[in-house]
Amino acid sequence: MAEDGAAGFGDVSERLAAEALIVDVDGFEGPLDLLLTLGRTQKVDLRKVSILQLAEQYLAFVERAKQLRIELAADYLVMAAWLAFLKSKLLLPPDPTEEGPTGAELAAHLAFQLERLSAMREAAAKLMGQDQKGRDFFVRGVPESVERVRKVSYTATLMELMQAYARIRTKDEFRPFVMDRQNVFTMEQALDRLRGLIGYAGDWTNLMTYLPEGWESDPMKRRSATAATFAASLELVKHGHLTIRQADTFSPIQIKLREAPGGA
Amino acid sequence: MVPDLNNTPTNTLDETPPRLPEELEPVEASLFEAPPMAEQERMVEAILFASAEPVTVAELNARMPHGAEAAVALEHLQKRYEGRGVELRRVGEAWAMRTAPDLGFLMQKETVETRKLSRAAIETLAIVAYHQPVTRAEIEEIRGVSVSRGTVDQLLEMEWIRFGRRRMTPGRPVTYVVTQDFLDHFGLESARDLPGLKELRAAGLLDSRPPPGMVSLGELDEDEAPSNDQNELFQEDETDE
Amino acid sequence: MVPDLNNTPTNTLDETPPRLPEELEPVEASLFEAPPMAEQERMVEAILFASAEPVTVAELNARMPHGAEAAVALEHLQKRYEGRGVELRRVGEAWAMRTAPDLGFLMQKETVETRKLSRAAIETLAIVAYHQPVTRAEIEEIRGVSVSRGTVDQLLEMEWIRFGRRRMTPGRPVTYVVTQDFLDHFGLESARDLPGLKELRAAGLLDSRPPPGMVSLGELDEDEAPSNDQNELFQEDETDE
Repeated sequence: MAEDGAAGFGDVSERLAAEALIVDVDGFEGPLDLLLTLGRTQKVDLRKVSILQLAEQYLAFVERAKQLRIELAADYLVMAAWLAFLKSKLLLPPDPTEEGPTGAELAAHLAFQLERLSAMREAAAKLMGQDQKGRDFFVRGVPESVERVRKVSYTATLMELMQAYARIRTKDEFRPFVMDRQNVFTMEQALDRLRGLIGYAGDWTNLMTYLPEGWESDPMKRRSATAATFAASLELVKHGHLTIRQADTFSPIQIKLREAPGGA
Repeated sequence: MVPDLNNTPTNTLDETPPRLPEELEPVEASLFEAPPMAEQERMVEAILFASAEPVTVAELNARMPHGAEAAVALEHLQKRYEGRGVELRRVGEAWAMRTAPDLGFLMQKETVETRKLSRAAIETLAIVAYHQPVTRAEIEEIRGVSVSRGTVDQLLEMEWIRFGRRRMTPGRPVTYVVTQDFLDHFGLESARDLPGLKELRAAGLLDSRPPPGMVSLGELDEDEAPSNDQNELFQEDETDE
Repeated sequence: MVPDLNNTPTNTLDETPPRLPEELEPVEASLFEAPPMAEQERMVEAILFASAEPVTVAELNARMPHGAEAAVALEHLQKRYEGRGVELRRVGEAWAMRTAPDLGFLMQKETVETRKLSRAAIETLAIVAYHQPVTRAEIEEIRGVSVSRGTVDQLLEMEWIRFGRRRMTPGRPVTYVVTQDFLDHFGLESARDLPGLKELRAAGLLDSRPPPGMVSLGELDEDEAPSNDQNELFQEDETDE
């Protein structure tokens, strides 16, 4: 059948044209592109192109390629098979029992595809012919960069404010215990003080009178000074410098300089 | 339509809110009142002049003092630049200053070598522009060959095309649309100004016509047929104006 | 010798300057007639706009068609841009277009970023609010750590605190009080409306319980409840110092 078709239009020029196309086959972007080129050789408006004739031209091209032992890409062969099928549909009277599109419908669609591809090519050319930036019109030569000024705005909620305050005011409740140096009277200090003062007291005197000045009023300070002074007095007793007594539980503790043993 | 601002400068304040009586709140008033239109025009001029990229009306408003109406100032400015060596051009939703195309011959020095696009890339670009939003499968159907990843990537990289919404068809394929950069590069106000668009549409060449026998696919596509989308797209553009 | 094209500056908005009558044009080379001055002005405008560097008159002349007088066109152009948002400026021997200096502020894009106040700042702020007027030394005593200059400065800058009267104690230290802005931000009528410690505890803002056996300072604080005797408290403090 292809032979017949080729014979119909198979004059020398046609064959030469097919050969020229074959030489060029790598230049085509697929079978549709090739078909479009073939369609143009009909030298008619694409809308009036004869699809039957086009199918025959294409099949002649494929036939020629085979004879010349040129490897055609698979999609060219698929198109050839489809066009052979289309050609048979177009040549045979339509079978009313057959489902699917008629040959005329298929041909119309192919014509539409060709026309659309052609139109898009023209559109692409027109688009590239538009004035182009950097070629026909130009942007500002020294664009000024827009400086980004970042302004930071701080915010807080009333809840955060109150929580912060609560946190500060209660932090003492949970602070790990640390000696408050300011309010601590050390035993060393008490020893120094007692050693200096004890000589003046000839008789029993209340230990509490030896507390440093200004430490009696503040309870915390008094506690610390009392403890230190008591510990210091015990230390002095131990070394034999003092005697110490307490009449009863919780009664005042009294101290007295111890006479040098044997008057020595 | 556009009032001549230069003749009656006192009237330019018609656009801005009325001034508060001076004796009431003089300081506040001057702080919050929009500058006179002539001044707004200068501001738009300076911003657009300084930028190589198109600037949207929203950004103009954001950069200008409170209460400024960039859209109105733009109208005045466009008129002022009509026929000059530098033009005020609309690019999609943005505006830019560009030299007049007829003076391109003076600019050999400024001409930038653009990357040479392959024929496949140019055709793909044109198909995206005229058929947008368009899927890769549709581009391939129109061109009759498969579109290489590289071609699309190149156009994406040049920022001439970008991804559009996904098509609501099986597989939810991505679509491609052209960008503002594309419009800017080709000096187009919008995709509606593509050369020959009307004729192509009238000839039905932008319709999505499924191959006969592929009815089922066609039906699925119907809601989102590119021709519909395109109309939608262009209507959107129109309402934006 | 060249007529002033801008003799009617108020009308320049409406149209491009009239073309020079043929007879006024310098009779020059018979082969290449210089373009009309209005056209030369457009050319200079486009070249200066697009050029990355200032352009000398000689270079302008070299780039423009034969017979053009760039120096004259420049004069016209300079006049045209007088008072506009863009200026024609001489840079040494060359010319350039620049945005008007008074519009430099438009070349900034301000972005506002909202951040949370640092812990140090909010604690300092809370102390000022609850104990105002309060000195820096007192803030440090209450917080138990030193307060950095930056923290106080930040709050001053935000206008949430301000200087109060100086304390009449040795060194006459400055005091801090909260501002109206502060009250506005936190939706308070006055700092006295701030809930006291007891109320904070009742509201569950102090979910912490003091370890058993420890004296609750909360009880001790009761007298100091800010809503009651804030002033008294500080009068006490003042006598202490």
